[in-house]
Amino acid sequence: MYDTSLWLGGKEFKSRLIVGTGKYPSFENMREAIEASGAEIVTVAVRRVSLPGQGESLLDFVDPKKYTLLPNTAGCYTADEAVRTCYLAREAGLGTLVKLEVIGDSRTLFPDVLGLLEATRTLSREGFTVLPYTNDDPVMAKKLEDAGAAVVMPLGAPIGSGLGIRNPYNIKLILEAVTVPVIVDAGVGTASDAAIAMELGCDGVLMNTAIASAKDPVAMATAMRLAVEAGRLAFKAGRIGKKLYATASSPLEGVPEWTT
Amino acid sequence: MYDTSLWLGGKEFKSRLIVGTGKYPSFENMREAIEASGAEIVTVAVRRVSLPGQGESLLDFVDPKKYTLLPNTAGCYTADEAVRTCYLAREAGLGTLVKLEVIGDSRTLFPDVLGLLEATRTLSREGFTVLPYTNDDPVMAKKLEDAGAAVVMPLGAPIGSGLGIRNPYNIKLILEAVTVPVIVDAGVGTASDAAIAMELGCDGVLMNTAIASAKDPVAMATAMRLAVEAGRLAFKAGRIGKKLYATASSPLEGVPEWTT
Amino acid sequence: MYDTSLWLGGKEFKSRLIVGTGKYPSFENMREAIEASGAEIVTVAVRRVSLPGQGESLLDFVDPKKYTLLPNTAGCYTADEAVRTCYLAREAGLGTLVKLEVIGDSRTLFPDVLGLLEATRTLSREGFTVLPYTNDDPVMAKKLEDAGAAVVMPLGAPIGSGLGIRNPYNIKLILEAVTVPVIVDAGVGTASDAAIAMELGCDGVLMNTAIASAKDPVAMATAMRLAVEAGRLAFKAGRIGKKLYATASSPLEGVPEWTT
Amino acid sequence: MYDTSLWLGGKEFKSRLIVGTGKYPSFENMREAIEASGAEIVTVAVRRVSLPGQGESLLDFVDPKKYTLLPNTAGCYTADEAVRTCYLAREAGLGTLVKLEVIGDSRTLFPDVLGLLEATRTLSREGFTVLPYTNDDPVMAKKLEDAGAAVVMPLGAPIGSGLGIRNPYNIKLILEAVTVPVIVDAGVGTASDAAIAMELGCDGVLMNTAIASAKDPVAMATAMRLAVEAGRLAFKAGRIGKKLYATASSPLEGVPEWTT
Amino acid sequence: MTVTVNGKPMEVPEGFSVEDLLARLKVRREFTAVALNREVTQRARYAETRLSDGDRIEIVHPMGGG
Amino acid sequence: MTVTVNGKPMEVPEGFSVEDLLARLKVRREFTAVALNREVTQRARYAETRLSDGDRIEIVHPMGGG
Amino acid sequence: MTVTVNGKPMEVPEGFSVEDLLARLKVRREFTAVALNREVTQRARYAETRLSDGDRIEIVHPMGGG
Amino acid sequence: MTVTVNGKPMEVPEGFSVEDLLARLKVRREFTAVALNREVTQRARYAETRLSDGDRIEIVHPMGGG
Repeated sequence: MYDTSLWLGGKEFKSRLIVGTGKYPSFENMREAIEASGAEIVTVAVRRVSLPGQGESLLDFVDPKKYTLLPNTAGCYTADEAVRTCYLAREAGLGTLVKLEVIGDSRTLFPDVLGLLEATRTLSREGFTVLPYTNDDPVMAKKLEDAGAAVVMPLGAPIGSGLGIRNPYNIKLILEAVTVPVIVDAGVGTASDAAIAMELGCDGVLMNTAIASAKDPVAMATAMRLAVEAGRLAFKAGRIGKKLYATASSPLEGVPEWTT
Repeated sequence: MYDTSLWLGGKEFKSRLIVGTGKYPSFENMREAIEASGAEIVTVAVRRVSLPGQGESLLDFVDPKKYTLLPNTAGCYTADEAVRTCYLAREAGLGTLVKLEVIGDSRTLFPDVLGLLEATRTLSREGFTVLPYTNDDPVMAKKLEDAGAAVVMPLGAPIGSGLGIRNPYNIKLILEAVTVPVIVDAGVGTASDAAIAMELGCDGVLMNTAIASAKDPVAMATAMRLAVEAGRLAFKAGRIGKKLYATASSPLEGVPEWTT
Repeated sequence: MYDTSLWLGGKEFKSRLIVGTGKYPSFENMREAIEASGAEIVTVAVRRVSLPGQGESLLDFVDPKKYTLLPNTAGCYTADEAVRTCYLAREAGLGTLVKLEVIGDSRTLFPDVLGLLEATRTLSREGFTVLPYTNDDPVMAKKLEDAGAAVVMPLGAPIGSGLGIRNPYNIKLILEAVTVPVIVDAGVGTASDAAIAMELGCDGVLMNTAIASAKDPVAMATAMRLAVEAGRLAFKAGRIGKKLYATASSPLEGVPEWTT
Repeated sequence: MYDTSLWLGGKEFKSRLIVGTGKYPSFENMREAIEASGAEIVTVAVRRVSLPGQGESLLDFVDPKKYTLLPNTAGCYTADEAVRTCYLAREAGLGTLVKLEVIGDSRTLFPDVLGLLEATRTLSREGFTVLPYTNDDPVMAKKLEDAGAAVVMPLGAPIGSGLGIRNPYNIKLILEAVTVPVIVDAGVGTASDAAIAMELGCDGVLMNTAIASAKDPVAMATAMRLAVEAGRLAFKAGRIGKKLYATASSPLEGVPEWTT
Repeated sequence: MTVTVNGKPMEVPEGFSVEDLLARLKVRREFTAVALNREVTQRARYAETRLSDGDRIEIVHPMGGG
Repeated sequence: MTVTVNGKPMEVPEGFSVEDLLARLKVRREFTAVALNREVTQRARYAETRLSDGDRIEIVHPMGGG
Repeated sequence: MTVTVNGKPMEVPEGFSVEDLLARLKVRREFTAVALNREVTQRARYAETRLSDGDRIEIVHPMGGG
Repeated sequence: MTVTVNGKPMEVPEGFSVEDLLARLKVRREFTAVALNREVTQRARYAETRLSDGDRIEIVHPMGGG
């Protein structure tokens, strides 16, 4: 009905929902949930292998031929750590599309935008397609675009908080401030939150906890797939305005009269 | 994945979205939008035929064999008018499933709950399956159930206002107050509003203006279908709680160290 | 600066804050809090004396010469009970200004608007000045005015819930629907809630739990007095409009230039 | 009742409201409004004198002996401009207490936090008491404190927008992240907005447009004074919790029985 | 004699029936209903129901509404 | 004979009046009202109002409430 | 020679000082500050600070702002 | 000699290579990367890259994260 493709790093994606791989009750449940979400891009963390090696691996359940992997730099508190983590990810064969996180504080997990900006500059110079997780400040979003970010990913609310989009006004201002796609990352709690993000005009939504920690991750993943499509379509369809007063939906004319 | 059927008047409906037939740019556009919405129940007004007769009729575009018609009593300001309108609808072959409106004020189109209660009592005694459009007062909802209403349909916001669900708290209280299904009627403006209604635990959503007056009614109808399914699934799936602070979605353990 | 008097039953009141007398840690604390609130009207319940009699009485702490008493009909579930309770209050010398409650449900303490309407009619015919506690339905508010209510008192949220004004839109519609004063009764949780009620254009606010159950009732009573005045003045002063974008408050002209 | 003093640059201020001097209908009206606001600190811009000189000056209406002046750096888009503007202000005899603005974008007037951080470091090293106007990012707030800011001043919403505090959650996180006072700067539209800022636990509120552009600036200034006090007291008084259900404020015992 | 049909006066001959009226007005019968002086007229009775002077007739059908 | 006062049964002699009742129960008169079998009793009538077996009396006064 | 004062070009004689400039322009001294080519000029130095051709002078004072 | 692998000390013989290390630890090669003293080691260089006493080796792979 409408083009709903998202272009990232020269690749086309039919789905505008990006999902994570953390915190699921089981790998099997994760596999089903990701399937149900319709996501084509899947975030992964880069962590030390447990030694001695062998044992189940995440990628036995997320087929890299089927999904585009999006390694993140979660847990990095400096630009240097984040950049080196991306180098590792590339060498590990996870590609050059990276979700860049430079965390500023362990309590809120808000980004350290200074380190983020620096790492974005370095990595995009190095040929990475950088998706930085940032705050909802439109000026910072523009700086990230100027530093080479392929996308800006403002938080809707703190990671894992489920508070939804706390400040839609700022998301709107970001959408007007940058030309690259805007993906809301973090904060989504339920389906309507994802729909709202898309209705604002965002290009996509990234989430992990909302699905993985729901009572039924597979059902929630389906809900999120539907909600992102619904929100996108509603945005394209052009919603009605808001009015304080009512307007009848049935004709005022032609009402039968029952004179007594 | 979950039973998503809605039972009304002993009939099963797979869709939980009920749509109106008013205010569309054209009958053809209406037909397509209703199709896209996936709705099985369609509201119609009962009005004087234009004389001399003939000419296009609504039902040339809404096949009564395919859709369950839900005649409304829009425009009625007394129980008597509403009851007689239902009698006319039944005689016209529109069935006995009725959307009961007794309007109290033309500015807000809020119901006159006294007349509504009286008409509900009369009509259910007469064998109608009554779906009353009411305010969001849980005590009134219970009275309507006691008076024989098959469903209660609290408004989310004034008819056609597009303000969404102004007071989710009251909708929750209504859901706890009655045992019959609860359908949010009026107020929905965009897809996320419909999702929110379902996430609250409502059994369905009824809307007209949000679809018919959108820039692209067919696209919005599709969005609403998806949003209602998304909201229902999210409700069933059990959303995560809301927290002020963040919780990491990637493991805190195993982060590589880059000692300098 | 502006007339801030409230007229009830032909009497002028400088304060627009009405407070209750229930749930205070002590009579002494209550006395101080009421003093601090600046309220001139004070609600009281009508209850059985404990037998044998004597012992401290509420009115040893609330001087009826200083305060206008407003007996309520809390706990009444029918118009008959409420009406008889008002007769008792009048005979007890508590006057004919009454806060009329006809409760519909013990869980939500929402009014039974049918009983409320009947009792309002009866009592106003009997010469009482009736202040009915009602829901936030503008049509019902108008019916109460027509039935002789001297004021309408919509709830902001359930009694004692502290949720604030859940649906400011409905309060606005009520303000447009009736000509009698509108006093928000129930739901206020903190000072800003009271300010918001007044900014909407309400004529007053009635509260009990927000003050009596605060950690420091006397301080909260003071806060409420200030908040009601602030909200009233802000309403009269004419607030600025809301804009998505910024407007500088400092001149754009005359900024020194630091050419390098 | 409670200590309500604010300490800035080793000076004690009884008022927690800081007001601007821009956009008033007249100097005379400004003088009255500032008087009514009870503010002790007043922001001023630093601009080119109109030549040839003479003519009315702002400070003929704001007595520097009575008010503490707070020169701002509005209109500065780089740290360098902002720093030099503060030097000029100091040399002009306006003191060393400065409201530091480094603007990042003329549409939103959001800060450029990188320049802001740099200027904060420079100016505090130079002995200025720096009050930086920043976004509502808790990580950035902490960086500003570490850079020597005497206070952090997050925006509630864009300057002059009147949208109130768009994201109270972030303000809470900032209050937990820093030890210096937190003053909400920008975004306040009406009295309740100011009360909400104080109820969150902020140490003060700074505003200009909300007062100067109100229909009646003097009345609004009074409202703001009351609202800031109300909000501060309510914060100290300890508000009641929020509940979905009702709790009666009148005793459930002792209701007379009217057996028929 | 004169009757009022959907609010408009109309001249009809003595003994004119509801059936005659619908025919003359070319009203589609499907999903249409008739009320005569506040009471619904059953379809089966259209032919035998004769109109009298001053009668008020309402002829309705479904229209777009919500 | 037995009357019910504020929900509790009480033995009172024949011809006992509302006045006698209030006196025995040491009820403060100020801001107090009495209902006898659903009807309010005027203060002026306390003395002349005699109780009968089975009467239900409510004695009320203001208490803290909101 | 030509200097720029608050963005506008102005002819001044050789050896003209900041003090001379302020005097000629009748600038109120109170709460006023001067910058010469990006550097703030101390009040004490107004008299001894001579202008040169092409100098840029900023003369500022407080104005209404927030 | 002693090297640190993923934060834990480990004894390895002189001339031990990254390749030898991965082999001994039975590390799955697929989607795995190695950093030696802060620098990423290319897969192609595992065999020729010899470890020295005190070296810090990080061996990483993808894990569940968001």
